[in-house]
Amino acid sequence: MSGPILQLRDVSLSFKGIQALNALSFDVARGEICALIGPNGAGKSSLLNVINGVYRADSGDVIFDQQRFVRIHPTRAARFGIGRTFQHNALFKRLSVRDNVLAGLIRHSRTTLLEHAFGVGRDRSETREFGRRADDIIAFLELPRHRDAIVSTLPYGVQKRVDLARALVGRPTLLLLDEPMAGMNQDEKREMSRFILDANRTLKTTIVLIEHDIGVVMGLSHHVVVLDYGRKVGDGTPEEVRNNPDVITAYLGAVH
Amino acid sequence: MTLISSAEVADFAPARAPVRPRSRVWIGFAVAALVVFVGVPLLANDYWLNAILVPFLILSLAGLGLNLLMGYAGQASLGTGGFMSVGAYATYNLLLRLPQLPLPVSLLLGGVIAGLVGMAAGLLSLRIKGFYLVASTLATQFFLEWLFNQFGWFSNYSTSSSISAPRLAILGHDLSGPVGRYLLTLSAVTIVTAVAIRLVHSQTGRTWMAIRDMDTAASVIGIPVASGKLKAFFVSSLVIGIAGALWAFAYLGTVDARSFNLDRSFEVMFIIILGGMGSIVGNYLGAAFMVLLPILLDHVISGPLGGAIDAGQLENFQKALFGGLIIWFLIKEPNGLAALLSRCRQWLARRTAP
Amino acid sequence: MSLQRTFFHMQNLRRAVAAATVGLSFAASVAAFADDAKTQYFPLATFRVGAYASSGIPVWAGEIDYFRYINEVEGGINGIKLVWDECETNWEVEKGVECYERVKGGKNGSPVPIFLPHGDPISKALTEKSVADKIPLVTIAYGRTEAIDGRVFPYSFPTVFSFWSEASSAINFIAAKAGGKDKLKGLKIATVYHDSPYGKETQVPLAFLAKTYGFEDIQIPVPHPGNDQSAQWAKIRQLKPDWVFLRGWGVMTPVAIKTAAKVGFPVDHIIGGIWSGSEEDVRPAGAVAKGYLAITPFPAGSNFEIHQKLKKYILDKGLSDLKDPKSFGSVYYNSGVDEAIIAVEAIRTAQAHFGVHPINGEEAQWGLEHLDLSEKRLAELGATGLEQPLKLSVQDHEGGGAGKVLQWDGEKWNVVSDGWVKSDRDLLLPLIYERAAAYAKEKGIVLRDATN
Amino acid sequence: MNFFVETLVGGLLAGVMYSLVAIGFVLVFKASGVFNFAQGSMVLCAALTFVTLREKNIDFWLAALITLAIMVAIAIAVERVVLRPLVNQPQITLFMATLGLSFVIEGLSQIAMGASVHELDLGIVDTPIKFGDIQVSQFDLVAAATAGVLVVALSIFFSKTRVGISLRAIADDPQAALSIGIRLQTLWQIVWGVAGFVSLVAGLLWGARQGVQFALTLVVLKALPVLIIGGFTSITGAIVGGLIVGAGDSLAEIYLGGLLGGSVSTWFAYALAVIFLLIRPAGLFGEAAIERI
Repeated sequence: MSGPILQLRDVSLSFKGIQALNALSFDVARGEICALIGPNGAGKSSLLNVINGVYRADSGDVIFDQQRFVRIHPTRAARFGIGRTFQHNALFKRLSVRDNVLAGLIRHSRTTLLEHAFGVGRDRSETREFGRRADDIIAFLELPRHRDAIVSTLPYGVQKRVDLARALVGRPTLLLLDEPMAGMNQDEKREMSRFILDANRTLKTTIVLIEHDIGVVMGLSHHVVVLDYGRKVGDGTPEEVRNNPDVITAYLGAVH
Repeated sequence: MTLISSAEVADFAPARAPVRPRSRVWIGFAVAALVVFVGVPLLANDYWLNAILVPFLILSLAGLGLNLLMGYAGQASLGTGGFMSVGAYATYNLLLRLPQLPLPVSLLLGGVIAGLVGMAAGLLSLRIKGFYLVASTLATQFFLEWLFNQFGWFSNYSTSSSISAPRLAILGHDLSGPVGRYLLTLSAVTIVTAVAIRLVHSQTGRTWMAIRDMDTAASVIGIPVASGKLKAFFVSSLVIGIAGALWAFAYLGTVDARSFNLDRSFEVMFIIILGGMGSIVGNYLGAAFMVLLPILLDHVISGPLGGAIDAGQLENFQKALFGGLIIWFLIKEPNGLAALLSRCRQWLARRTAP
Repeated sequence: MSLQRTFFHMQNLRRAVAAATVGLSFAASVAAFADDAKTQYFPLATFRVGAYASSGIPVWAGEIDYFRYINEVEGGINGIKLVWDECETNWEVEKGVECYERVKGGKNGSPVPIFLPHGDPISKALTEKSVADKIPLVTIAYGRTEAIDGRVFPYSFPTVFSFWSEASSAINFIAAKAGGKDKLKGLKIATVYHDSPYGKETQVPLAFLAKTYGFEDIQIPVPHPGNDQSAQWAKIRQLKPDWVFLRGWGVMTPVAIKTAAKVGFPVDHIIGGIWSGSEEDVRPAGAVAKGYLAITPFPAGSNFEIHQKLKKYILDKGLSDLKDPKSFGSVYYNSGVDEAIIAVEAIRTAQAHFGVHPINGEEAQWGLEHLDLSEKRLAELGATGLEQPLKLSVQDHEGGGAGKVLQWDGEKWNVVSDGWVKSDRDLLLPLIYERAAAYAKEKGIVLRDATN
Repeated sequence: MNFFVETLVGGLLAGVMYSLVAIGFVLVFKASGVFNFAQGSMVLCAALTFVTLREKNIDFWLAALITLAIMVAIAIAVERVVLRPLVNQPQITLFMATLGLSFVIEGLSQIAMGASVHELDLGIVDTPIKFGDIQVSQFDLVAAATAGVLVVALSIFFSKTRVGISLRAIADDPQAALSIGIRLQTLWQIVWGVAGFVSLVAGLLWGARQGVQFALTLVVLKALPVLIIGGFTSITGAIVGGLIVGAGDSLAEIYLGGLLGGSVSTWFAYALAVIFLLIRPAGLFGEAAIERI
């Protein structure tokens, strides 16, 4: 079916009087890569947190896949198929790469405690199935040589990729990436962009991402939304946005 | 700085070791099984069976139980003694009131009851975290201690409100002798350990470790944190409950609630911290340490210079020394004896490597 | 990897096995000189550390001093010298059991005649093991009361003064004060007890006696350890009992005495139980303890004949185990002497029957069940007034069942009852046998016949 | 009614005794984020030292001074040997360390001074005073007064002195404290020293109440719920918590104990604490901790 996968209608959010999001509205079309840009404190991360239920919007609607919800628990959002990576990476640092990826599948698990304890029933088949899916993603993101490494021992760039793998393995319909390339050098960024594009093309995942590097954003995304102090100042294709005077003053003007 | 995040507890968990060729493991497994199930009963005398091996095994089991909760799921608890007492009293009443049930079933059911109580106590963990959770488990500890001391029904109205084991027997085989009680304990420990190992490498175990390492992220990627915590409390208390029943019937023979007081909770916590959090073998190392050290000190010190020093001083000295050792371990080997052991193995491997 | 770990734990157990074998060979080497043993081994379970150490320390002193006296002056029991070593229990069940297991095998070929658990919970935990190992547990003034019935509890000896007798004697003392048992009618007697199996042990007999004599039986529990009792004594102030029977343990007693003074309850109407009746219990309470009463089978005092001997041959020769000489003749010290006397006499009795050699548990049990400490014998021992006449049998593992009431004058204890206050054993024994029978039924124990 | 009031007052005053112990915890926790289980042993150690000195006929104040010196020495040693190597370790580790520490202190102080019970007479007569027909214990009043003085003194110490200010600072930011110019180690030593002083006061009052003996260490267990209710970081909280626990215990023992068969006070305080936790996870006066995603 068609139609936007995600619609925001006049979403507002405030912390202790500070307006983080101000009557924000835009759509995310199915299958596109949508980039949220804007200076620090523009409310980008808050927006992601509203979309997957970490925060509750003060007012406005979030309509995901035709269903409207006011407050949803993050776990349920994940069940609905909203995947998420984190700005400050939030991997399970004592676990191996593979275990981290497998953790991304737990929400699909249909087995019970007893089956796990005694390795009976669907446990074995599920373990095999999950293992396969995990290994596929690991291969897809070119992580096999790190497969059994403890994530806390891996370089930052790789950890970011593991974070992406953990989010992708559950095959989310909508994937939220919070600064997937923060703190990366150009090569790493190029690599990461490639993975994001592949994920979007081959896995048909709709992606909403936050990124500061305009170059990367313009090259990567079909659709750009520009935020400033919780307001939307631009919304359109990269070209449109690039030529939007408000955006230029609000954002591109202030070069980081 | 007012909370330990579960992640902090996780800092104990040692990295996992690489896999070994199966065949060798199986041989070692078989040999070990032969030794402990046949060799030990033939060789060891009553003292070793009753006073060292049985308590060692049971404490390892209790350690395992707490380790599942604290080392894997990152939920620290001081309710261990209480849950042990639930297991003991529940099993006692099952043996007493449903004599037709075979012993293993009563043991398991006793454990399950302890598990449910543990789960109820675990409800607090859904709102309270870290050190405050530790404190709140003390409430459970003291309440249970009081409960069993207070209400005669639990101890079948015995004068001393202490419970003593009915005859231990499986399929008519009497197990009340030292060897019998050793084998009963050993079998229970072996089975539970095997299941526990399966569990920590299953989805459940992964859920627990995810909660331990970063519970907020866990919930965002769709891991059921609340149910995960409750399951951890259930399984942990189940294991601890079985340990409690064994402590009462296979080890002491008679207990009242005070055998499961706060000191017991501390003892078990020492075991897993010395042994190594988030490690299965650590529980055995820790328990061995806890059981053997005092006896060792006793023999060593009282042996050569027993006459020289006054006995009271000796005991106080032991106490101080033990405290010192605990501090030393926390400073020098926070990942516990398990980490120490694996480091030794690596060192040996390096030495033996061509 | 799971197998990996299993493998480790097996290795680890294998290590334990190795250790076990070592221990075994050690035990074997010990068992070597079984025959030519000329000494009587007598293990002592002690608690010199932990919350109760202060009450324990004088007890071992009393025991050890008497043992040394037997060895030094009398050259042992008919020439068989006593050897003992200590095992620390911290008054904890687990450690107690560990000690028992460690020593029960005997030493250098000498068997264990008697084990003194020194701890109510420990004695209960050992009840069944002791039967299996045929080692008598002598628990003087503590332990399971039903064990008086030796037909059901062949190896448990709650000798001299059980908790039931303690309660009954206390009541009888009150009766004497009131001027006759008929005067008990309508009196309010509150029992303030340590809320533990030990503390609850007297609930049944007191309820029974209350019914018999028509006094009001009030039970007030104090949670362990009992370092705050404001609530309990507020309650007492409200109920205004005529007497308070205080069954404390450790710190609970001094706090109780102080709190009583605080709420203005007359301290000379508080009767402490056996374990609330020592110098260590009242001294910390200071001046307010003056006038406090206590019932005990171990009358304090250092003027008994045996104390003269102990002083002459042990203390003055610097052989005493006592660190603080002012504890000589204290309640706990004398309790140690009492225990030692009974143990030694039981062994002596056994020797008379089985011949002069190191006595084992089975023989000692016979010795205990045929122990007869008559006035005459006590006089010979120099224990007149210190120890009550005692005659044990299969049906009666208690024997005496009387205590003396002491009063604290701020410096020392003085006996205020006239002689030994007897308990109503004839009244209570049927009840005790009933309970013993019930226990036998639950455990499927066949009663021994009483006629051997 | 009188009976109720009397029980209440008695409970409140008993609570103050717990507060005295709790204050020591709060100090240490504020400074080094450690729940110091060894506080009980420090109480025992202080009281034992003091009594032993007194029994050697040393003058009261001199004895107090020497004891204090010893407590400070212990504080410094603890910082050097235990805290410094464990800095930045999880709280639970530090907690375990203090457990070990309590073993060490108990063991050593009993080696040095024996395990027997000592009487401690502070010359405070403990006879009841009547207000109408409500009795109040003089001793408890003195204890309460002492606690009051202590709190005032401490709050002055912490609001006026550099140590105090930096202490308040590190509660939220260790760096800030350092910028004020006191080394964290020094600060810890000072605070543990003060905690030692507090345990001396507590030790004297408790010792006078129940005799100086091992059981003194058990007061820790009652102090914990006091801390949870009051919050680990607030001295006022410690006092209020103590009052709540004391009153709650006594009333529960009388009115609940009747229904449930007594001894409810073994757990009641903790149940109370848990309820408080559920409502206010950081305690009445404690600062809530923020968790970042």
